[in-house]
Amino acid sequence: MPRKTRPVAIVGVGQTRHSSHREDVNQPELIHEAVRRAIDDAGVSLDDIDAVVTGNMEMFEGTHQPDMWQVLGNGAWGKPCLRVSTGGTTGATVFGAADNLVASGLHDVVLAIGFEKQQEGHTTGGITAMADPLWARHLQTGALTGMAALEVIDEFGHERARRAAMRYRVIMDQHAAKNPNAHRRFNLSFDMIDDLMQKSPPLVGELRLIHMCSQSDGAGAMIFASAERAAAINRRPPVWVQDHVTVHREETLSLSGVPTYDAHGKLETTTQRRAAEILFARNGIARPSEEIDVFEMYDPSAWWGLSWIRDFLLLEGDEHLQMVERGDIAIEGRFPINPSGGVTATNPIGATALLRPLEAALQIRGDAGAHQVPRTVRKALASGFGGTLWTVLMLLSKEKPDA
Amino acid sequence: MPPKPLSEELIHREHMARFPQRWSTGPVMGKFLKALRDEKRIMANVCPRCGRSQVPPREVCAVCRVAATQFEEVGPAGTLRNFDVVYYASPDPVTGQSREVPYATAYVELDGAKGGATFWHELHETDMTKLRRGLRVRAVFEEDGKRTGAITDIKYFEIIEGEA
Amino acid sequence: MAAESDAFVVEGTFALPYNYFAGRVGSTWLVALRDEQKIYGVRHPQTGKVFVPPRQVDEKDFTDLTGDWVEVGPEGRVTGFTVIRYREPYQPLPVPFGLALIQLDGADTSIVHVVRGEDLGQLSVGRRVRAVFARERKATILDIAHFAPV
Amino acid sequence: MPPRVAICAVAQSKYVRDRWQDRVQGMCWEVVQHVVRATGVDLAGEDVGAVVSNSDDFFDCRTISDSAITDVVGAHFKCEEKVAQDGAQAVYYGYANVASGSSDVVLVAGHSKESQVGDRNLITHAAFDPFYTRPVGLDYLAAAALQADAFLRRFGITDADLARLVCQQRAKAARNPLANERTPLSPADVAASPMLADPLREAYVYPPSDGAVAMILASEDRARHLTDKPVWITGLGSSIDSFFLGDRDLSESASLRQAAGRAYRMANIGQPRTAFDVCELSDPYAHQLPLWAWQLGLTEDPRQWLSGDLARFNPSGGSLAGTPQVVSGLARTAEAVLQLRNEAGERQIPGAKRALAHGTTGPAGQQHCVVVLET
Repeated sequence: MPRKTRPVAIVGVGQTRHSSHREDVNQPELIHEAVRRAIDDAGVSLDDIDAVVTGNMEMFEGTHQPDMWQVLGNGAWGKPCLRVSTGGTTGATVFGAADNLVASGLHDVVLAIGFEKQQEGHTTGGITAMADPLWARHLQTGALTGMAALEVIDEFGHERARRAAMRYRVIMDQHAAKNPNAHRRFNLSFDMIDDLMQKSPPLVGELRLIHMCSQSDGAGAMIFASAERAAAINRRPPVWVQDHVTVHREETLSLSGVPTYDAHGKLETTTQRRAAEILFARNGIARPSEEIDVFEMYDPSAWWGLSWIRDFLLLEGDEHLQMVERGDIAIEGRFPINPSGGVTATNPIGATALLRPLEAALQIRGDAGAHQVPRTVRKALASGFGGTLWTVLMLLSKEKPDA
Repeated sequence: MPPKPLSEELIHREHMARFPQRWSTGPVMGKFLKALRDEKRIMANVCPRCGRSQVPPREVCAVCRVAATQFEEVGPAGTLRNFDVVYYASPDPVTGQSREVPYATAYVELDGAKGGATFWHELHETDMTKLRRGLRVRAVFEEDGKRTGAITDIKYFEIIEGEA
Repeated sequence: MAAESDAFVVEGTFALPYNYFAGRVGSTWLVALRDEQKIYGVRHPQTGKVFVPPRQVDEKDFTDLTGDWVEVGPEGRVTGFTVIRYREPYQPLPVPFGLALIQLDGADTSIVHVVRGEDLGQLSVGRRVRAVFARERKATILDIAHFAPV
Repeated sequence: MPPRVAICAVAQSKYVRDRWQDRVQGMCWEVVQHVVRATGVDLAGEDVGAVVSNSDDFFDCRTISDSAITDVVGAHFKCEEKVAQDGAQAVYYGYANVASGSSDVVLVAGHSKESQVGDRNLITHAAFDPFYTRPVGLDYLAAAALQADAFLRRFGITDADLARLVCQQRAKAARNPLANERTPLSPADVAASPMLADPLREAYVYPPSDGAVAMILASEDRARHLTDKPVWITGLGSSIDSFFLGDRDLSESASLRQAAGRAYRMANIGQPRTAFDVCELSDPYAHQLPLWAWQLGLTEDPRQWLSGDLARFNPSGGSLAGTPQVVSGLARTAEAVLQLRNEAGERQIPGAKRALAHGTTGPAGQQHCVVVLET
C-alpha cells in the first residue's frame, strides 16, 4: 500500500470544450471556464477552495510566471497558489501536488488546474526549446520523431506495425466522436486504414500527421478534498486517489533504439514500465489488464500509444499489438483505452496530463456520457508523458483506500 | 442606455519574443567543443563507476550520480542506430526562423563509445531511401579556420559507402 | 579532467513567434479605444464597483462583469507614479518618461499608463490628467498615446 | 497526523553576477553534492523519495528547465517535480511531499543564472499581459518603483532613510562570504547611484545574480538519522494578490498579511513582533524590507522600525545583496537554517531558536510565502 497521511478524494471536475482556436478568450478567461465548471460540478463555492495548484508550459504562450496574470480567472486570489511545471507531465504533476497538499493536512480542499493555449505560440518551436542550446537545439523538432515508429516496424514488420498503429488511431478517433469536448473528430473508419497509411502527410519518417497529437486550446480543473470535506460536499460520488508514481529520466533524449545500461550493467527499462512496476507492486495489482477497468493514457502519437500499451500493462512480445488488432482497447472492449479519444484527439499540453485522471474520474463516477465504458469502473489508470520520455502514472479507485 | 454589445471583431497581436543569450559551456562541454574546434576530435567522458560514455559529455553520470571526469576520444566513424527524416518545417528557437525541409538527424553509436551511448547530429544524404539502422557513417568537420567551438564544427554525418 | 580553463561563453539568441488574443471582452475595450476614442470600465452588478481594465469576472467572487459597460474618463487623477530613466527596447516612449497609476473619473481601480507633456519633476499624486488619443489607432492600449496634465 | 518535517542540511553556491565558468548543471551539482555529503544520503539508492526542483523556463530560456538538471539532482528514474515560482514555494511543496507520506526524504534544489539573458527586465516584462500592461512598458523594476513610491509617500520615508538602510544592509552582506555584493557603501555612494525609476536608485535594486541552493527535507524519523541539528518547519503560509497594479493598494500587501497569518496560526505564534530571533526576508528592492517587516507584523510602524535595531533582519544582507529572483526564498530559508544551526559564521545571531523566512513572486510582491523555522 502507498503510505499516505490521510485519504484524498476527487469531488469535482471541469473542462473546456477543446479546440484549435479560442480567439474569443484570453488566458485567464479560458482557465476560468474549466474552474467554473469544476466548482459547479462539486457544488461548492469559491470560498470553499483552500488552495490552488496550477500548471502550464509558459514558452507556449510566452508569458513569464503566468500564474500572476491567471489569478484574474483561476480562483486563487487570496489563497495559496502553487505553480508546478514539468513539460508534458505538468497536468499529472499538478494532480500529484494537489493530492500531496491535501494528504499533508496543509489544506482540506485544493483546486488543481492544467491549461494551455497552443494557438498563441508555436507548439513545435516551444518544445524544441527544451533541447540544450549548445548541442541539440538545432536538431530537435519538438516532440515529432519517427523513431518510435521505426522501432515497432523493425520488431513486427512494416505492414503489421503500420496497420496496427493506424488501427489504434482510428479507434481513438471513434472514441473522440463520442466525446463532445474532444478537439479533433475526423469520423475515421477501419476501411480508411489503407488510404491513411498511404496519404496522410509524413511529418517525420513514418510518423504521419494523422498519427500525431493535436495542438489544442483548453483547460481542465479538478477539486481534491479530505475525506471529511468530501463527505460534506458529496454532490457527486467521490473518486479516490489511490496512488501516483513519477519516473523521470536523464537529460538526453535517448530515442536511439540502443539499449542503455544502469550502474549494475542491467538493461534499462522504460519509464513507462518502471512506473507500472512500482505502482502495481505497491497496490497489489498482479494482473493489471484484468484488475483495471479503464486506462486514460497520454498518447502523444499513435505509435507511442501503441508501443506503450506493452510497457504500461507489463506485457511481452506482441500482446499489445494483438489487443489493438482484436479491438480490446475500444470502449466496449476488454480493456478500454482512452474512451475520451485521448491525446491524438485533444492536446492542450499543460492540461493534457490532468485531463487523463479527470476523464478517469468521470468513468468511475459513471458520468462520462456517450463515451462511458459499459461496465462498473472500480479502478482506473491514467498516465502523463513529458520531458525526456518521463512518466507519471496515476491510479484512481471507486472505493476509499484503506487507511 | 442599452447594454454595450461585446465586440464581434476579435483583436490579436503578433509578437516575436527575442532574448539575447550568454550560454556558458562549463568545463566539461567546453573541453568537448574546444576539441572539435582545435583538434577535430570528438571527446566523450566516461563514468568512473559504470564505465559508460557520454557524448557530448555531461557533468555527471545520471545513472551513478557521480562526476564523470575521464575523457576518451570516440569516432569519428560510427554506426547509425536510429534516425529521423523530418518533413515538417518548424521554427528554430535559435533564430525564430523556419527550417528548410526535408532533413535527417541521426543517432550514431560512435566507435569506442561504451554502454550504448549515441551521439545526435545531422545526417547529410540526398537519397533518404538509403537510410537504415546499422549503416556505417562518419563525421564531416568544418574546414580549418571556420570552426568556432560549436557543435556545428561537425557539419554533418555522412554514409560511408561500401561498409555494412 | 576538465578544468575551468576549458569553459567559455557562447553568445546566442532565444527567439520564438507568438500571436496573442485579447478575447471578446478585451476586444470590446480595445475596439472602443480605436473606433469611439472612449474608455470603458465594467461595473459589478452587486457592489457597483467599476473595474478598468475590463475583465470577464470579479476574481474575488466570480461574478460576471461583462453585462454593464460604463464609460470612464477621459480625465482622471494620478494615484501613484514613477519616472522611468532606464532604457529598454519595449518601452513606448524615449526615457525619461512618466509611468503613472491613473484613476479615471468613474472608475474604482487605476490603470498604468504613460504621462508626458510637462516637467516630470512636477508629476504628483492628485494631479488631474487627460487621455490623449493617437491619431492613428490600432486597437491597442497605446491608442491612448499618453496622458497629459489638464 | 502528518509527521513533523525537518530541514536536515542546506547548501548555497556563492552568489555572483556572472557564473560564466559553469552551466546551470555544474552550479546545481555543487550544492547537491554538499547536502548529500552532509546527510550521508545515497543519491543513487532509494533514500531520496522525491526531488522538488525550483527554476524558471524564462530565466533559463529553456522549455522544461528542470529537464536540464535531472541528472545532477539524481532524478534519473526517480520522481522530480518543479516548482516554477519563488523558492519559498518549493519549501512549501517539499514540506507537503513529506507530510503527505509520499516521501520520507526530499531533495529541494533551485537554480537561476540571471547572467544568461543579461538584462532580466526583458524577462519580467514578459510577465505582463499582452494587451493592458505590456504595451506601456511595465517590468518588475517599474512595478517595484510604483510600489516604492506608494509606500514611501504613505509613511514619509525619505531617500536618505533608504540610503541609510542600504548601507546598513551592505555592511551585513560584507560579513557574508556567499553574498554577491559585499563592497561597503556610504551614504555618499548611494547619493551618487543613478536613479533608475523614481524613487529607486541602482543601489536600491538587487544586482543581477547567479546561484543555486539545495536542501534536504525529511520526516522526523528519518531526520534523526540524517543530522544532529534538525531545523523544524513549524509554520507555512502563502497567498496571492491581484495582478493589475491598479487593483491593489501598493503601499501595503494584503497577500503578505494573509500568508503571514496562515503561517503564524500553524506555528501557534500570537506575537510575531517578538517571536523571531532571525528574519530573512526577500527584499530585492530596498523599500521592501520595511514594507514586508510591517506587513508581517514584525513592526507597527515601518518608519520607526528603520531607526531601530535591525540586527536580526536579514543578517545575510538579504536578497538586496544579490540572490537570483527565482531562488530568493530558498536562499532566505537556507540562511535562516544556518542561523538556527549556529553555522552562520560572522553573521551569526547568537542563540537563535526561531526564524522566519520569506519569499515573493510576481510584480511588486503579488504573491508571498512565509516559512517559520524552529530548532
